[in-house]
Amino acid sequence: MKALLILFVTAIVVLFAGLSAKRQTLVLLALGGVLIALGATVSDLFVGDTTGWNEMYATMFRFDSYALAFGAVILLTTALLFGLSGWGFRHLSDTLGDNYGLILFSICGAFCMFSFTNMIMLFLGIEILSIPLYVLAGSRRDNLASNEAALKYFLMGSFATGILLFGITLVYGSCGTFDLQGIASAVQSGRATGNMFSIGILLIVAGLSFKVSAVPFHFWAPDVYSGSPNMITAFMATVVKTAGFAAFYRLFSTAFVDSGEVWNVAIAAIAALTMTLANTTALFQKDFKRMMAYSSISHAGYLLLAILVAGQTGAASAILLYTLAYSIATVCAFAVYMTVAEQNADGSFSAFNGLSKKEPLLAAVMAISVLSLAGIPPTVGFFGKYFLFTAAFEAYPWLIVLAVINSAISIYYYFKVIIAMYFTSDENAYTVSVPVAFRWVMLVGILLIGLLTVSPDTILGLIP
Amino acid sequence: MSLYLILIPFVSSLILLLARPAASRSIALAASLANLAITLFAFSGFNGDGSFNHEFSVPWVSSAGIHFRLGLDGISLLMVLLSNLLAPLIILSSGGEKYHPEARYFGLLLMMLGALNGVFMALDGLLFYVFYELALIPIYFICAIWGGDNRIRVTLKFFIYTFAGSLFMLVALIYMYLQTPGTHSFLWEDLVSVQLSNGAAWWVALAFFLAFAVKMPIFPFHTWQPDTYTTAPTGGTMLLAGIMLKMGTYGVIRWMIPLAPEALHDLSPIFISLAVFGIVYASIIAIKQTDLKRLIAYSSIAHVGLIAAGIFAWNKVGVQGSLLQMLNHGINVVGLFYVVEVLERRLGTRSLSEMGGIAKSAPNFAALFMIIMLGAVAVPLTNGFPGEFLLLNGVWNYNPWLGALAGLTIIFGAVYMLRAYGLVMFGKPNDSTLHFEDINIREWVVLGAVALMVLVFGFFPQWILNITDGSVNRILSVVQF
Amino acid sequence: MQSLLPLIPFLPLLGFLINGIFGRKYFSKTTVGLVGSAPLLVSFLLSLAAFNQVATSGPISFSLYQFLAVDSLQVPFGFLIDQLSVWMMLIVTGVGFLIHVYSIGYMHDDDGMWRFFAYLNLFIFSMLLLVMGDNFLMLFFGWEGVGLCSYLLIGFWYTNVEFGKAARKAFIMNRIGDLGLLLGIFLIYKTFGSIQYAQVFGQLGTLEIGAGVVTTICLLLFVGAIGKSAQIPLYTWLPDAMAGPTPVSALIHAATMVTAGIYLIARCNGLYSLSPDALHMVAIVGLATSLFAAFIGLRQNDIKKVLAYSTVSQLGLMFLALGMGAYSSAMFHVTTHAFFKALLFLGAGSVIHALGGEQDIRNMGGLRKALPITFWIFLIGTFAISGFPLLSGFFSKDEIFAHVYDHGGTSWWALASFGGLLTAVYMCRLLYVTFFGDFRGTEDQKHHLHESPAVMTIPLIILAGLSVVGGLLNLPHFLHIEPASWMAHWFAGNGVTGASVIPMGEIGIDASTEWMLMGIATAVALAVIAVSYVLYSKPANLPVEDAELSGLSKLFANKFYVDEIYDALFVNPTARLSKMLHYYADVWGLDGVVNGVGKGVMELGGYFRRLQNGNIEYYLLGMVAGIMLLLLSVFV
Amino acid sequence: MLKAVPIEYFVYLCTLLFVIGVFGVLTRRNAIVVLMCIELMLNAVNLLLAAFSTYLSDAQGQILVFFIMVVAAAEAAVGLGILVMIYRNTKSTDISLLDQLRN
Amino acid sequence: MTLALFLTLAVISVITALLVVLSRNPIHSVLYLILTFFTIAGLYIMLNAQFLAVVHIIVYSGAIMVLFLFVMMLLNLNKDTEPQKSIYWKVGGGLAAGMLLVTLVGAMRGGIELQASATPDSNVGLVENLGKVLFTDFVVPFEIAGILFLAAMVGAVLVGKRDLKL
Repeated sequence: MKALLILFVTAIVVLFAGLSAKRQTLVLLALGGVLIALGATVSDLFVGDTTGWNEMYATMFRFDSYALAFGAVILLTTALLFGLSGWGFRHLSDTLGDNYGLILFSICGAFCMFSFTNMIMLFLGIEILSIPLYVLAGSRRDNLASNEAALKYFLMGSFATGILLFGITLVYGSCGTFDLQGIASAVQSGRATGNMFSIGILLIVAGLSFKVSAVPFHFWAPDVYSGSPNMITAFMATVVKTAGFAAFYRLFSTAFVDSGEVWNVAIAAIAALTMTLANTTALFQKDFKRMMAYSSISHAGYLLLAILVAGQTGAASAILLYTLAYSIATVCAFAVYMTVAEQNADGSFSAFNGLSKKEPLLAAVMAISVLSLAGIPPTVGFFGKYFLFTAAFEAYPWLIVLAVINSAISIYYYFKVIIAMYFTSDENAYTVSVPVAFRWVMLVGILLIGLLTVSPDTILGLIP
Repeated sequence: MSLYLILIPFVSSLILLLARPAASRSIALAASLANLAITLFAFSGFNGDGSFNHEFSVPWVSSAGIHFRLGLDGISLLMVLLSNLLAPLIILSSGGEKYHPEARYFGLLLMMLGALNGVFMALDGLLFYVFYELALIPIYFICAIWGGDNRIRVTLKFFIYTFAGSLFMLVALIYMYLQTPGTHSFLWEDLVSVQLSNGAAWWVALAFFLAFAVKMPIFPFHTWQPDTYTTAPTGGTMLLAGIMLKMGTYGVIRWMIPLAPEALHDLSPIFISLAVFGIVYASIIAIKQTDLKRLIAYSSIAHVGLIAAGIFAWNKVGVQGSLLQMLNHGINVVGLFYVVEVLERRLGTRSLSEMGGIAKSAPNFAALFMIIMLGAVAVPLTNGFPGEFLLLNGVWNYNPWLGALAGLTIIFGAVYMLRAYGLVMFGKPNDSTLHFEDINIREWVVLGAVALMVLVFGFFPQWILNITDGSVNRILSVVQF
Repeated sequence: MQSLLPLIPFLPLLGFLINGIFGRKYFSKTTVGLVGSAPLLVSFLLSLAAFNQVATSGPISFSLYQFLAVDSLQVPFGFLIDQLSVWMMLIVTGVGFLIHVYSIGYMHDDDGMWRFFAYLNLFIFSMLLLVMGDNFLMLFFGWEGVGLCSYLLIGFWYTNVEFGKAARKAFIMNRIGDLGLLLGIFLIYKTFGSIQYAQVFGQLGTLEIGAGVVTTICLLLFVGAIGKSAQIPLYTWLPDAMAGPTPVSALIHAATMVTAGIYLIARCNGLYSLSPDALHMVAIVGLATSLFAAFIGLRQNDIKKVLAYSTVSQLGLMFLALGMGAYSSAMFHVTTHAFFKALLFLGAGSVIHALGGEQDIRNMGGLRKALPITFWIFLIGTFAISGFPLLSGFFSKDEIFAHVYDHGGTSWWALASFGGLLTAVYMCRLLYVTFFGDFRGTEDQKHHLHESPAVMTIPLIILAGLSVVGGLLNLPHFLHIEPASWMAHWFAGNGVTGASVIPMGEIGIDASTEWMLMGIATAVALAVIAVSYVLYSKPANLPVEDAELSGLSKLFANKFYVDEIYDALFVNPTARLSKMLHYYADVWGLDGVVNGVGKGVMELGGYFRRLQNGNIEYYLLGMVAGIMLLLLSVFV
Repeated sequence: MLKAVPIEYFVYLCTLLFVIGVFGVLTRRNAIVVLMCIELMLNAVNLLLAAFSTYLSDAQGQILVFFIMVVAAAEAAVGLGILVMIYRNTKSTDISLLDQLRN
Repeated sequence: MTLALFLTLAVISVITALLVVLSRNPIHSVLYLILTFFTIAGLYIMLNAQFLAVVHIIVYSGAIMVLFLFVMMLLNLNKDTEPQKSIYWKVGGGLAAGMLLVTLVGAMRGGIELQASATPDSNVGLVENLGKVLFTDFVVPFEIAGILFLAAMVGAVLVGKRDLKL
């Protein structure tokens, strides 16, 4: 709650400062705001919230440890991204403040998404998250790809919102309330059993699947990811995905936890389809960013496994660890990608050729990130996968086997970049210079990956 | 103590990779020798009754029952001895211009060493898995950076194939873990004590088998191996064949059979048959190979097939034989691949048709190669023999026909090894081999050390068998089927 | 005393190490020779001492350390010196020493002399392990060790590719036999729970074993013997093994190694006696080999090849004896054969030495004058093997024929005797063609003809003496000259199990029949010697060119085409199989499947990829379709 | 009045309107019209919410209708902004032409 | 009577909605859509949600649709020449939508059970009631909606700005 306020205030401040202040100031302002919010979140998480606001607004949202933990994850991710933004946003001049402001607004939406206790808040959260993103995707106004990304994202996003709302409505009609507990008790008391209720849930599944880019509602992702500015893509791939899953899980572990027979098959099918389609399609990509888009889709497939066993012990922690690991690795990978691709005006894998000789540390960061994304031990990405698989194993062993096969397939495309960096001789005549801020972000990122590897317990223990 | 065996390589690996010092080989050598010293020191006060010595255990993910637990029983000690005995040799024998930048190479090598030691000492299922995969990364890099033709395609196939295999092991491990009572645990003892239904045990055993069969490799999962061994730089090949494939055989002894003994009664005939068929199959293929490295690669499939067959026979003779042979095969194969390296460095080719008559110009080389070759052919009083004897005896005890079929290895082994030796060493020298330079000091040290071990372990196999005796007794008594 | 006994095998090993490590760089040829030969002399003397001790106080057994101990499989690195092994030790070290000395002269011009002596010493070590071991594994050590040395020595002149192939052939054919032996050992372990002689043979009387098991064990061991002792079907390596230096042929391929098979069966006589079927098999193989090789020997023109086939034939004869249960007779023939065959080979070596490497007898002739000592020696050897009365071969062969007559009947005896007759024929042919008539070599060779130096001739003379008097070791009873059947009695002494090492063989025929048999043999031998003198000392009857041969002669000269048949049946198909398995099964088949899985996944991705065609209308349609599919799950 | 019109009628009507919206989204190429069809879908939802709200005698549903209107307005503003931006670059609002981003 | 009224409104709304989709000229679509909105407002009134009806008219017909019209005029889209999809697409889209309808309706048939409250209150849709609920229970979303608006505003401005350095 505090973090939400801090973020909002920061957003306003940055917006106004954007009219006159220097680039440096803006970066520091935004980063500072995020860090303060992060501090507040972490202190709430460990020390506990003494304001009593939580109880006051408990019917709408509650910042329990689940919400705070996810809040910390996205704030951390955002902080890392803001660390990159000084260089990443170097093309922006007059709209810099607006960009920061929109990102911060978007995070406000994300906060609603994993703290809601009422579906209205969920809906609003999603919209607050999405609407700035539609704009941000198109924030390179002179770039046709960026424009196209914005329109595609917007149209499909609005369409998905319609679907989601229809679902919410039908659920409301069945249960007579938007309150998650109310829905849950309606399910328990057997009041909400009709087909209308089922259809409502399934439509909500469809709507949320769009947000987390699960097949077959994923079509926007590759195009939007590759068309958007790199910073925004990184933001979408990390924060948006995390928020989407946090909301997905929160909804299904509280409201619909007892109507599993309605949505289990559907989500299992979506998960299976998502993993398989994303991983196989990614094999063909030549462009790193597009590959990351498919990778992000495939991760959605794995994460859906935890939704399947929503409410079970460990499932929430598994999502938390997974999204954290995924986010950090993705940010690091994007950091490297941006330095290489933007200085080279080439986003394909061949841009990385011979990077290990030019910038061994940069290559190492990319390698570790990619290994973590691929879930190869002992990187934290492995633990993410491990806890997901373990959580879902007893209920869905065959799905786990499929996931495992898909993990093996994913090696092929993840390693393309490693192959380019390490094993392909260098034919590019360009030189890569790494901005200082990037070095720090990568250092923090890699350290975090290392720390999490040593002690995943600290994360797992956040959600009791 | 067991922790140091992992820490020293990892820390020195990090130093090498990050600081990239010039004297990388010396640092790597020092680290590996320190490890060897610790290994030997671990023998003192070693309790050979099969219990775990020098245990180190801290909770890793306590909420999920995952421990960082290391320990050494006889079997582990032997494997650790193997890896730390071979590591200095491999470090001595590789490096140089072909491995530029050296610091990276040795850094990766040490990382691999640490991971291997971890694999052999881990007493927690997940820890084992983590080390098992961790070992794959440095070797992949080694092979793909410094490898030969087609290295990218071949090594990627190798990586994905083995990784895919071991993922099934992960699934099996998770399944076992979920069967442990109470708050689940990955500790070896807890996993072993789980009673599985027959059907479940089948799946678990098959999943493990897939992982280990690909790793070793056993027919018909071996097709990555000849290409990879051939393509990899010799240092990498030594690591792969000398130590890494033992991860598979070790895994079968330590994990697969103890965890799913219920299924082994039904499945071991299949596994043994595959292994034995693989022996004959690979041996026959090896006969007509023209690339020396590929020839040795196929011979390695045959040898490891015999080791696997001995394990699956699951009697004391077979298991002891397999353990003995793991060590000795490691020694031999490192020697053989080093011979290839020496040849390739001087002649620029591995093709047998372009060699011949080298014994004339390089008698020392010829003599040492001869000794190592005899070890590989399992001539008595070389190290290859006692293991092969016990293994064949073990398989024979399991089923005489299979034993006889497996025994063909001693014939075919002689056929292809002698052919190779003859084509390299005998005959008239050609233009390039006429002035073949005899081995230099460093090559002397490596080949001499290998040859010495070939003879010492050939005369005194019981030294090795004593290490593992108690542990094999224990593991056999724990698991009966 | 006992503490010195381990030196018997290990002194030659020491010689091997010293010569092997220092010989090339630091030793003169003389030093090499001394270092190589001296250990043999010491070993021989120690063996004599051991002989004495066995004679006085029975078998000696001792163990150096535990070699293997897994479960009940307890294998000490242990030695057993009993009547049988000490006898073999004497042959090995004694004849071995003489051949070493001979080699000092023979190999003096060869650069690889250090290597040669090192290998020879290693061979002696292995051979001693073979005969001295107190368990089957030790025997196997020696068994393979001698095979290895044989390989090394056949391929001694390694720059010659053909020699290398011959060496490989020898080793591989031996290995085929070794596999049989190994499996036999496994079965012994499984049956008796031990592989130590004392325990295995000690249980023979008490343990109930099925006849099938015993027969299987015996046949498996016999497979080993077939390989090592060059019997049908694994004999073809021995003639090829003549590629090695001649002393090697004398030592390894005539006197010692090839008799290891005889030793093995003699050692296991207790087992074989329990299995008449196995004995029958041994006899059949022995007789067949004996005749088969003799036929081939008739038409060989390489001096060493003739001797090689003769060896195969004689070994067959020994197996025939074993098959008849006449174990000590076989050992007797082993002994005399060691004398005269070593003598013949060394004599042939002397000839070759004199002719500068010439081995084809068609290019010899009349050497009697130029090489008088060699001639006389060769004559003694030939007469001994042909069964000339009172020479060693006469007695040993006669004893075997007597046993064959007794146990096998007349037809067996007739066939065996026919083999003996053939032996006399081709040996006399060899002798006469080589030493009589006129010299047929080049002028250059004629110019250089010289008798061998003393270091070579003295061992020859000693061996010649032994070949003459060797028969005294085991004189037949009916001659009533003491000590009659000394050797049989010696072997019948109590071994480590308390029973006889080799029980006395009984000959159930009366003295008159024996006299008659001996008479026939004598007459045949003398007739052959005389007739063939007439035949072969004439220039007109010289061996003709191979191309002019026809019919049976051609068949014999081409060794019944057995090598060609083996090539067609085994060698070439294996090579073809190797290539086919590699290309079709491995690369195309199995690897193809693996790659196919990868391709399949890629293909799947190819289909999915087309979904992402960039057109938002398709995307929206896809989403609607997805929603419908989701909703369908309500109906399920 | 509540008795006269069964709730089912409202549900079917709204579903029909919703599907017509979907139909429009699928078949029109002009982005603005597509956006209008989406508004139609949202309105169908709104009507259904209001109906449920009344039939359940629960005000929450109508509250959501407000928020949906808010969101619709915001989306319209942003969406039209994006459209104008694209029009400036391509001189078209035809969504079929936008297929530069693809595999 | 009410049923007849309902049905009339419903039929009109469906027809106009279809016309929105089917008319070629975008301007016509807008106008038809406004008509649809009016019928929906009528239904709101029938549902005793007068406040909603008013707001609906103001927001949709008054604000949103005007915005649409404005943009269309701005971009000169008031023509019949709008590119049309091929007939296949139309049939395909129709089929898809039809199947969706069938699925939805088919699934819901007989499954619609409302948990009517024990004390029916026909005044829920009145402004005082709604206002009370909105500013007590739903004050948080109300505030949060402010963020949404702010974000949308900033976004629209950002998109609308011309880049200075093109």
